[in-house]
Amino acid sequence: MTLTFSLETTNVELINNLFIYFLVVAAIIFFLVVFYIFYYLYKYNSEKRPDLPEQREGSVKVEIFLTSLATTITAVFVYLTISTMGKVQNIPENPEPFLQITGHQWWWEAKYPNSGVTTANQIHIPVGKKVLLQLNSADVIHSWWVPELGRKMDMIPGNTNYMWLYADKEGEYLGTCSEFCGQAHARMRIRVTAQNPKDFEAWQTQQLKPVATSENSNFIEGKRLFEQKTCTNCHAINGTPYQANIGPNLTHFASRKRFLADMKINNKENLKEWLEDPQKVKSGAHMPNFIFSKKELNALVTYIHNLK
Amino acid sequence: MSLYIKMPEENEPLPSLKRARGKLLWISSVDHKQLGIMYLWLALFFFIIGGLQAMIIRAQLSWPENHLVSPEMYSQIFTMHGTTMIFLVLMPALIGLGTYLIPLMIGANDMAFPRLNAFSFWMTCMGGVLLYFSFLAGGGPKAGWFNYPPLSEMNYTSTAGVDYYLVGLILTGIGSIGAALNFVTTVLCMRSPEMKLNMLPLFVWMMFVNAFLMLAAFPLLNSGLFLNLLDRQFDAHFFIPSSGGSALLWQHFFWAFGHPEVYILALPAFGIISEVIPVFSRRPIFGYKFVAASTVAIALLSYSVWAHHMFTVGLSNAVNSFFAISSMLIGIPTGLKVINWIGTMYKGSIRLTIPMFFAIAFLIDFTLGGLSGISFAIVPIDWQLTDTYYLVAHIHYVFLGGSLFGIFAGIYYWFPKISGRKLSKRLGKWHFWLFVIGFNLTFFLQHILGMIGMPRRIYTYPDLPYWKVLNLFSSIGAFFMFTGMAVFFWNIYTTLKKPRTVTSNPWNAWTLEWAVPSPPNLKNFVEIPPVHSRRPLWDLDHPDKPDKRLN
Amino acid sequence: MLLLIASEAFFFMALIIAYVYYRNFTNATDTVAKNLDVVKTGIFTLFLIASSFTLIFSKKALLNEKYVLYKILMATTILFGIVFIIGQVNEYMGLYKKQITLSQDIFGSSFFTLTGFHGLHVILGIIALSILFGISFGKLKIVSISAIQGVDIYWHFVDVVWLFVFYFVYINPLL
Amino acid sequence: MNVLNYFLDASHWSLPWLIGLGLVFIGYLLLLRTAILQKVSFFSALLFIYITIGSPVSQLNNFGLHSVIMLQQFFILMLVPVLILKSLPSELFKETRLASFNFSKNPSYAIVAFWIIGAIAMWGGHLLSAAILSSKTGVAICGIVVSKGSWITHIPGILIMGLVLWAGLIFSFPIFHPDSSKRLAPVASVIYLFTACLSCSLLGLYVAFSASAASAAEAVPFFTTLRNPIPLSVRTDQEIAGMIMWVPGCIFYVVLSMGILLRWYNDPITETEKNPETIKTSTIPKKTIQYGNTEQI
Repeated sequence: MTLTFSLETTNVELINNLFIYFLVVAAIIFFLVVFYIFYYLYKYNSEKRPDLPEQREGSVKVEIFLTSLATTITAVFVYLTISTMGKVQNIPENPEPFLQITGHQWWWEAKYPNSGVTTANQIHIPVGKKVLLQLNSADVIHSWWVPELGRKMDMIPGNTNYMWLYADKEGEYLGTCSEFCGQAHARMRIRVTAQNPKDFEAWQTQQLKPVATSENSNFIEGKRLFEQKTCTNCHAINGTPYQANIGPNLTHFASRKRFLADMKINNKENLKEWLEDPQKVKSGAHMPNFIFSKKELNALVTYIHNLK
Repeated sequence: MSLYIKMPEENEPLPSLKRARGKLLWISSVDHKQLGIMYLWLALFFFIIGGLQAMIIRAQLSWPENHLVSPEMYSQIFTMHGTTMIFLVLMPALIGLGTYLIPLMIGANDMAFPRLNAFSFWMTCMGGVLLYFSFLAGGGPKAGWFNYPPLSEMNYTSTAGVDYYLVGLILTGIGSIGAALNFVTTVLCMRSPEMKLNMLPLFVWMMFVNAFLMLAAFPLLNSGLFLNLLDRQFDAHFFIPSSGGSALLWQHFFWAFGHPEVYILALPAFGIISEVIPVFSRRPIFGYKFVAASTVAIALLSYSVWAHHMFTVGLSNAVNSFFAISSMLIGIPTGLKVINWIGTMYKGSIRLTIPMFFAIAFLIDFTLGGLSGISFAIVPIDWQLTDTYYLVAHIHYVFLGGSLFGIFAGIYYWFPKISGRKLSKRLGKWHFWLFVIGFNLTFFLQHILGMIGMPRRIYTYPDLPYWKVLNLFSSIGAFFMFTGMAVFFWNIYTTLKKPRTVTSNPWNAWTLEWAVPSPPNLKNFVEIPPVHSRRPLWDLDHPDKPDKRLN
Repeated sequence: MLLLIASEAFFFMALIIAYVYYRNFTNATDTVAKNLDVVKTGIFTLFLIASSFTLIFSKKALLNEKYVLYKILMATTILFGIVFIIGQVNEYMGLYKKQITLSQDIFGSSFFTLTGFHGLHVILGIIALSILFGISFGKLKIVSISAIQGVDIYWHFVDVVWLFVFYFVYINPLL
Repeated sequence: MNVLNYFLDASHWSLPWLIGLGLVFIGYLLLLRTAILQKVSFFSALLFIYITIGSPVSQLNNFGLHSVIMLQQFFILMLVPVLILKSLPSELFKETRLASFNFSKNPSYAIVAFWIIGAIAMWGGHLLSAAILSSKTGVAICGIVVSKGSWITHIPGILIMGLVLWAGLIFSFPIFHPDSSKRLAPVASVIYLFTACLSCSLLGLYVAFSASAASAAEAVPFFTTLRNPIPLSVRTDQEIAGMIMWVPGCIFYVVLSMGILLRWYNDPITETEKNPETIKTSTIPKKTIQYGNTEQI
């Protein structure tokens, strides 16, 4: 039972191949069924054959032949299924994940245990490297699925699941939570950025930088507000005493291209809109509505938007 | 010399509409025919509600970033759409047809337990009412029709909707168990004395097997529902992982019920098709014994396939492989049935009536649904495509293309028997074409939507390539179906206003229900024709070439 | 009746599976099992088993038209059932005193659900038996044997279920 | 030592058993006069017995593979008895006590007893073998721990196999009674098999799903060396074990049920031939249509 994983075939290709085999067989069966139905409808129509037909009870030979045919096809697919399964899902005995994803209502927490990077929603992986994902959930059942990167895997509270992730081309891959997880399920989308290893390293180094500081008065005011308005009860910022894990980690928030689980482009206007009334932007979100004044809002946005 | 056997008089008159006048007597009736009709009306009523919900869903999804209904409302609507259609439309419709027809088809005057029969109906009814009462009590259930915890637990869904869902389903579950008990006992004890168990008409045989499925499946659901209810109302911990429970156990319970449930809804439809196709091909069913035996095979196997709903929860490859094998195996008896139905048409003399139209639509669309079902047994494909619109398309091909087309065929086929009037063929054709074209338009496109990455149960979606146009066409298809249904209701309405003109056997069919007047009298059979084969009326009509004698 | 029992059997099977699942497949520590009094419950179990036998004999007595014997045995059966229920109530009280309730932890949940549902069935059985017993003072000959047979099967079923419950809840943790 | 080598190694194929079973087959051919199909089924029964006790598969037992035990149990308890009963001519049973049971007359106590013997063999045989395995290897099998080298080790495996085979024969007897008129009625035998199937499902599910808990407690490296020819992890091994008991077991019973039903549908009981004139009657009393005198629908 030695299972090797060759880098040439990705999970998606394996699954796609299998799907194409299936599709061909299914299409043939379907075509035959439809063909015979219409052929018989045409040929044995009562307008053409008004006489009472011969009352036959069927033929055992035909049944046995077709049953054995069906069994053979099934056996082939059982073999294909099991062999492909072994290739797609071969998790070692003591898995050491490259990336730990935790599903929250309704955002993704991503940790890179090797480098210690913690981020949210912005998921970067190196191209050409098979990385092991560890999937957990913090609240309800979610499901990780990036169609172009292969299979989905449920995130079940109390269970830990693993799967391989492999991207062979640089680019951004869109995915989504695919197990209903509450009101904003539709808004729980995934964007995986696959970078060449160099860029990925650069990104990691950037993420590991200490939290940004500034002498800008707005920034300082924003920081004060951030602490005073209990934002820190939910959001962590590395290098500060605030390490809550209820909302996304905001240490390098401004370096992310999008926020709210890929819902909005990360710019000042959208951030302002979000802070003004979270329910209006993403209905159901657990972020409370703080009712900030215009000034407070500006300060907070300046602060958060400088966390690079 | 009389060929007929006299039926004994009932020793105790039971309440029914025929015994006295007044609409109120419907409530107290225990006559199987009236209860069957009430089941059908119940199903039709909820079908309108569920259909309207479906229309809202499709309207909401017609284009990206649509804000017709709020996300919260949307969750309630799709949850209720699924629950209504499965538990309050398909189940009552099939149980209703069974209740109406089983005694007639086996030559009995009523069900074995008439009062239990009424009790089952009112339990189902009550369950439905409770489910919908939730909207008045602070919002409907909104955790999906399979109600996965922990989302369905108090911490995440605090409105009372889920509680109503749980209690409502427990009641309908009790109702279904009662009906199933009744079916089994009726078939075993009330048959015409000449009818042996291996001479049952296929519809009865399938309802009989189906009743065993229900007896074994619903308790599993009920216990799961009870546990969830205890969780919600008495702070138990069964499905709450943070305090020692297991979120997966619910899935095991639910799908150990849920997969047999698929066959509970499909088998009676198979039975209807197995009656309709032979009658309108004017040939006996091709391979009765294979059709009947494969039913039992499906029923037995359906208990060993549930984990294919759970391939993505992280079971090991070893477990998944075995479930994949058994799931694929169940395709063999099902495929065998399709082949037998097509074989029945071979060298027949096919009369293209509306029931036959629907039977053919059933054959084609159910084959498609079955094939896409096989793709879910192939684990890697399931990993990719489960919980997407591909799955949505698949279940609709099975439940609409399978069960509902079967029910339509059954309603058009037995409507003359039930009401004494034939439904209009012209309107029936309109209904058929609008519905079938709309159905295929709506759901075939959803296969593709699923493959390009659209997950199910989202209230809106970003404007990605192709998503918009496919969704729009899908919604247009839904509108076609809606119009088709309107035609259907109009057809029923106008037909019911006409006088009764139908003879006892308008289709030249050959099972016992066609030996009695349409509609049947309160006492079904004053006397029963002799039963020596599976087609007693055929033997009467064609004494020169009767079927092989089986008793 | 047999079918109803079969259906009920599935219901209990599911509950027992839930219990076994939590016991064996999760890593939570079992608080309930440690606090149960096996010997006492064992004695009450004997009462329940004995009631099954008395019921068998009472049925035989009825078939042989020994009405007095039938009544006595029936009364004993009902009495044994009630004793068992008292034992259960006693057990519950004890656990409540130790702060073990349905909502305390997962084993509290599954223990009370499982035994509670069983207790409910025993009570139903007692009611059914009492009705039969009550009728026997009137026009006994009309009590159809099928009614007796139904209740008979039901009562044995409840007993057998208890044996399983007893094994899984009380004995198994000791092994 | 990889899997292929292991199976090809001649020393793992037991010669005495091969000869012994060969002699049995020759004896069968010489002594009993049977149809070809019966010969084939007897031959395959012997083949399965050989696979179970004489082939390398049986040796795998020593490596602590739980799934192998299950495979053996499946063969011996379910498959072989049916094949044997099918292959023996009915005269052989004429004089035995077993044959005096007439299951078509529904002696419910006997049926229940036979069923229970089967179920006990299913659960007990498995527990006992697991315990023996555990005591041989000193590790927990399916949660059963027996200290290494305890007395239980000395129960010969062949004895257990024999008992299980006997129980299997008893269990399948009501359905495959050599005298077909004394068999259990078809529908009843489907229920008989279905309940057995339920019992083996429960066992299989228990074994399979308790695997995840077992694997947490076990140290892994030990096993890869212990289970040299087929290095399965404890968890996979146990899951496969449970699934073997469940899926092939059930499918086998389903196939049997199908066979029984298929024969049944086509089987015209000849008891009513006494009354053939009803077929000849050609007058069809057409009934007049009567409408219900009150509203319906």
